[in-house]
Amino acid sequence: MALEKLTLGKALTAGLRAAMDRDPKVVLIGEDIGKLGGVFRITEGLQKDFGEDRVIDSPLAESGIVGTAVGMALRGYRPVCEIQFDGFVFPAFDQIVSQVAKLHARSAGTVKMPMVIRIPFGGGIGSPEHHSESPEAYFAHTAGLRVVSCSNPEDAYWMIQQAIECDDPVIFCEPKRRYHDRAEFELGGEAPRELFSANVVREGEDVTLLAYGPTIRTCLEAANAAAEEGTAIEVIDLRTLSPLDTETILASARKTGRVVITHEAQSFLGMGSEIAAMLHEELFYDLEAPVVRVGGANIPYPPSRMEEHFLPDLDRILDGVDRALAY
Amino acid sequence: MALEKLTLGKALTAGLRAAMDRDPKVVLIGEDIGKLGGVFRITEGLQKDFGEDRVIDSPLAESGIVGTAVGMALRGYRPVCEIQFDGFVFPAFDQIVSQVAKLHARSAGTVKMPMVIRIPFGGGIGSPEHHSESPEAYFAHTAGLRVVSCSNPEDAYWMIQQAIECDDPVIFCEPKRRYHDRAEFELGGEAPRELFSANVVREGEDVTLLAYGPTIRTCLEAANAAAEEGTAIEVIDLRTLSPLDTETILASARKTGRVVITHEAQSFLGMGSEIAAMLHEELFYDLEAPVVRVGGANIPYPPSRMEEHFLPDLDRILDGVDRALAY
Amino acid sequence: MSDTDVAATGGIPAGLDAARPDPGDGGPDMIQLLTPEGVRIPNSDYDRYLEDLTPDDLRGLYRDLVLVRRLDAEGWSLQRQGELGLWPSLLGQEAAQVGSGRALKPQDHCFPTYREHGVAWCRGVDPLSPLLMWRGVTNGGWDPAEHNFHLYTIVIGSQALHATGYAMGVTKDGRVGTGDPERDTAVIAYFGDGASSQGDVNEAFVFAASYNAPLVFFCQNNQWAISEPVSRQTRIPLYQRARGFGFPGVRVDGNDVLACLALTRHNLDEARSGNGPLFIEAFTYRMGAHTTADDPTKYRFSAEVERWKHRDPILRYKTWLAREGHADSAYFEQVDKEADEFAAELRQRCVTTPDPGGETMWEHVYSQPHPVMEAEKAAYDDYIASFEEEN
Amino acid sequence: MSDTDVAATGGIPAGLDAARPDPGDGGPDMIQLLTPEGVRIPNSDYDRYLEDLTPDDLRGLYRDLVLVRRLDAEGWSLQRQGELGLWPSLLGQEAAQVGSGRALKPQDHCFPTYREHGVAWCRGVDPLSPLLMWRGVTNGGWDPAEHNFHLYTIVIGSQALHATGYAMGVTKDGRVGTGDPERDTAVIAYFGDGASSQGDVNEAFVFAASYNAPLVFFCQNNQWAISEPVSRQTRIPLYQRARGFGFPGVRVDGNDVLACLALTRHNLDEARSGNGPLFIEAFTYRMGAHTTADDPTKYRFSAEVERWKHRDPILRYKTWLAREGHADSAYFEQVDKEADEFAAELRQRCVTTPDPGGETMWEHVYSQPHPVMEAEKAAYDDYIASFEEEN
Ligand SMILES: Cc1ncc(C[n+]2csc(CCOP(=O)(O)OP(=O)(O)O)c2C)c(N)n1
Ligand SMILES: Cc1ncc(C[n+]2csc(CCOP(=O)(O)OP(=O)(O)O)c2C)c(N)n1
Ligand SMILES: [Mg+2]
Ligand SMILES: [Mg+2]
Repeated sequence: MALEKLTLGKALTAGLRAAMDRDPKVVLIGEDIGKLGGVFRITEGLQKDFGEDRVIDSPLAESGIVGTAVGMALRGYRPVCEIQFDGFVFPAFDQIVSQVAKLHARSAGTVKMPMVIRIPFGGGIGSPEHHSESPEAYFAHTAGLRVVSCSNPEDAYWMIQQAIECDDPVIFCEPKRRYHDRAEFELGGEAPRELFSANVVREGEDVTLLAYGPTIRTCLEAANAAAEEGTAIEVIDLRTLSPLDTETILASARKTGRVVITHEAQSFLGMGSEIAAMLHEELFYDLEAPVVRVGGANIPYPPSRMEEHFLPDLDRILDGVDRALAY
Repeated sequence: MALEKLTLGKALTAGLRAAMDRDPKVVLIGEDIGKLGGVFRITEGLQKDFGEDRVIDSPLAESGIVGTAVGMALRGYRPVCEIQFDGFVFPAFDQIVSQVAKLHARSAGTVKMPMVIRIPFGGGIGSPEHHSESPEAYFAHTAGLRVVSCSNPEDAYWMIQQAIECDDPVIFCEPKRRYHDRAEFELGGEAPRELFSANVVREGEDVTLLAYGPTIRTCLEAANAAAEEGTAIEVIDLRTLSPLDTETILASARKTGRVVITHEAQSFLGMGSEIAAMLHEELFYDLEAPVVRVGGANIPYPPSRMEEHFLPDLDRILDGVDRALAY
Repeated sequence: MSDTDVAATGGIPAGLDAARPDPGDGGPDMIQLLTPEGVRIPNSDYDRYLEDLTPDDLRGLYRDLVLVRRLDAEGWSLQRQGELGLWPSLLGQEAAQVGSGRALKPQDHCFPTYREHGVAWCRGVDPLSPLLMWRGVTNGGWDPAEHNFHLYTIVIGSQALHATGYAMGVTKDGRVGTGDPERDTAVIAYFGDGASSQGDVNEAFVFAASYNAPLVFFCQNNQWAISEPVSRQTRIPLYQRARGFGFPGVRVDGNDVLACLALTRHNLDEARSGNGPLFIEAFTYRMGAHTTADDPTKYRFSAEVERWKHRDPILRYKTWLAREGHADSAYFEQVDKEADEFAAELRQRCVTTPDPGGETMWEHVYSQPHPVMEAEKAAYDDYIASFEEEN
Repeated sequence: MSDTDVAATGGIPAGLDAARPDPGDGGPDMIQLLTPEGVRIPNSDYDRYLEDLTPDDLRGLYRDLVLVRRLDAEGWSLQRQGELGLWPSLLGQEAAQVGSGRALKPQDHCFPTYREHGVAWCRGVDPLSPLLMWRGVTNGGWDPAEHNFHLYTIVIGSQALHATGYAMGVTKDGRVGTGDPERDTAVIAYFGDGASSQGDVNEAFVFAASYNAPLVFFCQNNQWAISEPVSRQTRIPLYQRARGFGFPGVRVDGNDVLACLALTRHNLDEARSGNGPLFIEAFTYRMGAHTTADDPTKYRFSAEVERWKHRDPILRYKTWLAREGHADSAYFEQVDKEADEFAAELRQRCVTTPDPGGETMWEHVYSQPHPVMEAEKAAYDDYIASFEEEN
């Protein structure tokens, strides 16, 4: 077992490679994932090593990608679909919500859908329209799907393998603006934790800060900044959005009594709504302050020269923390 | 102005007819809406009277319906799309979230999207899969759209006209199992209320019961039943899901201190989550009990012989009321 | 058919003032081996696909047609009696379904729409299964792997992509073009004329062509998509759609069981050999309403239906069988009797199937544990228990 | 092109071990009026669409080609200097865009992809507009009605349906087939070879055919969809796709501005007369990377690019103009000078455009009041004000 220093992107590549090495039924399909290695190079080198049969460049049609992946899954394969950018998952939405999510139930359990749909998501990279969206709530609202998001290289490496091993369909949201974040960790061995579990990435007593994917790094920065002012923020990386790891969330909220949740997705009916509603229900007498939601603005993702105003940043997260503490 | 007794379905027909009479730019498009009058007969007689140019039978393709409607809107028309059943809106999802919702913003306000997408939604009519779904939360989460739902014939008659008059795109959710509900009201004259406003349909002091569309009738039945046991339920028909009429909701919640919200959609990230989160935030010290959510089960809509267990019914709503009162 | 023709054939319902498009007789391109009058037309290209059929086989096809029609009638009347929620009838499409269904080898895989009760029958699927689905007991619920017959798909066109992906998997498995007839595998995707307009179906054409999928697209053009005539979906004969995507398309008389069998066999052979995809348009007619919920008098002429009655798929085959001496009236009577018993038993099994309990709703949503859903299930159980306590 | 040919023409980057499909020379079906060498090929069908062109007009086309190429180069270098977020280059596609763009009448409406800067130019759209979009100042932001040029559409294929619906509206307005050339209106929908695989594009074919929409589908087959060769999207020449939907398709040399102009004029005339829809495949080549974010050395041979250099759209036209005596070197120099000035001014206007303020984010999401959004905007204003208070 080698200690390696990898970017989040390369950790995903390593995870995909490990899964493909282990199980010949794992196949990848998506636009430009072959020679090019995908527009983010996550599949770089994989077609060369595993062949065009297992790393499939698809025609330019997302419903086709997911729909044929359903068929491959029915034939015993474990397809991993790459959606090129978040905003391009919508042509496949019908196949995802009406087929991928429902086939196991429709078949009374005889058909499994071990499929992973990888979606580079979120903004902050100066991209044009449709390249910076956060569609996770659509999927989390859809019964039959599982939705996860990784925030760091080690999780990326493990979670993609665990998602591929899962017999249920997993929407795998990759924080594209963190693809180049680098960290040292061990390749191989045992996964440090279950796929469908949250992770307390920093302990603290004063406020619980919930996030996932791209905003985790910002949250850790916020916790550092707050620590200097004497506030101990507990940062939880949700990792799994459906199912939510309510136990971990509740334990922390019970401890701190104050919760802030942040994500880039529009806040109206975003993940924060569900978590706030759940905490309000479960901890009605225990919360010291209302759950603060720091989300993307409730507008279509703006042109990139405005995105800094749209996205939750260090200041807005700290402002949220202040509001939670002010009660 | 004639006092008429109409079913909800026929009230929609009358509203569509009035809108078409008033504005020659109003066109209808959808599957089987011509000679057949739609599978629910909502457009019955309209093609005969307004011609095939204004009541357009479309090829069998929902993305095509909405996508061409976008083009017609760009040419100055006011298209009203009929989606045959809730579960068939998903092939059009991409056009709705990436085009319909965003064109006004994309064009910096030069392009308007005065489009209505009518969706018969909800279950309880013994239908097969995909014919009983409640997709409203997907749309309410989408910035740029407006989402409304009518619950009675008079509202149906007015709201469809107001939605057509609105310069923004409106997702119009029709409670299909209430199409045959009948009520007396005046055709013509002035709309009794704004489209984007909630309506207190029954006043009460003990608990606020929020709902929309098909569950309103059940809520009124629940309020009757509760009244017999001495509980005064205030029933609010939300009518507009995006934007929410927060003022009306807050005023009632302030008064009663206890809120129950019910809908058929899966509760995880359903409208109830957003409303509970909002109430929790706004009325942290004022609520006597956590907001109770009585939603559809978090599973794909089940086979119809199980749907009674899935759907919020009188008993489950009253159970929710009891839970709110128990605090 | 011009306006005057329509008038001449009579029966224009009130409100039907525009001429409906003429479904026609399929035109000169349509391959027919058996005329509506039961006359066998020799065909040098396709006759060889029927050569191995023994008289037993030929009688078997007849039995299939009759049982399948009876199954369908049973579904219809069960719905009328409130035992099913809905029933999509295959009346008129028996030959297309039996001909294509019987062309399949055991290893071939089928992707049906919601109307392929006849194909399901040929695959050996218990006919109770579709009945229970339309009864609302299940949303399908059979195991597609058991008879290589996928679940019904209701969202129009989705299954065309599933079939394509499945066929791509067959290729990956090395089950194409090996020359071993027991090993080489084809896939068949059913869909309707209306479905041809859906993006998914056309994407399936693109993917299938791009990967040479061992796939036969089998389109039952029954002339109608609920109330919309096929002319709303296409200007040209549907089988010609395939040529825009670079693979062969052919029109076959969908009411001619022999032609359907021969053509499908041929096309499946091609697919198994690696010459896929291919497209078959079975030119047929939906004799009944779209489903039990439909009222076709609103949009189509009874004259059209009358005309198609003369092209009945069973009648012509029966005439031919009898004329050729492959079957006699004793045989036909025996099949009718079998059909009666079959229907009675099916009805009995259907109406005695109990409703599933609410507590089973949560089963099979996920194959691995899901705590949020389990908590909900637990709350439901408590809630139900609270009533029992009350009583 | 076989493996050996590739080797012979050299330049196989490491890792490119499989033969890339040969984009070829367009084949015998391709209509060409001007060879790569600048030789005019008479064409009895299409020459009449060029008859009215004065020498001024002919020089104008050259100027368009040059200015459009310069505009594109400016976009590229602005991106390289960090002034734009991204730039999709039209290099190599100038003739397809200018030829088709100049074929349009003022009343005709255009639906571009994200790469039609050349068509935008022909329509009179301020070239700053696309630059600001790729700069991230807007998501488009121009008024489509002003020049009958719709906003760029990034989601592949969506605009094909918009164009179809718009064209259906034109028909409703009675602007088709009246015979009045100033009144009859056509619509043109641009899309790429990759886009031809999208469901939406194929649904657009279905709808447009079903309603006889006055629409020309203009597909710039530049051989690549990012890293994927057109052979991944289709087995047969793309223009043949149309025949599967029952309308005419034609392949034109997309690097021949005269052919593009003539063919598009003809097809638009047909559309305006009520003979739509129609399909044009402009056979061209993406000379540069897909966008500034792309690295084509990963997936294609430089030999292929070299080969296409000999088919350059500007060079051949310049050669012909000079040979015919329509323009001389003074003219060419003058256009170059104009291009320099044009580019400098454009650059200046681009880099001096300030970033929009965050408070403008909420504008134009809805056209009518939206209280929930307004409350959010108010909270944002307060939040910003709180910083100002702190300072
Ligand atoms: C995506 C979608 N849209 C609409 C429907 C409703 N619907 C059910 S069947 C049908 C017509 C199908 O026509 P066709 O494809 O010709 O098949 P047929 O019913 O004639 O066998 C429609 C519109 C659906 N099931 N799915
Ligand atoms: C629905 C969708 N999927 C993926 C993309 C990402 N993408 C942008 S351009 C492109 C290739 C387009 O190829 P083509 O249609 O040939 O046009 P070209 O870029 O060559 O002009 C892709 C895959 C997108 N914009 N939209
Ligand atoms: Mg049909
Ligand atoms: Mg291209």
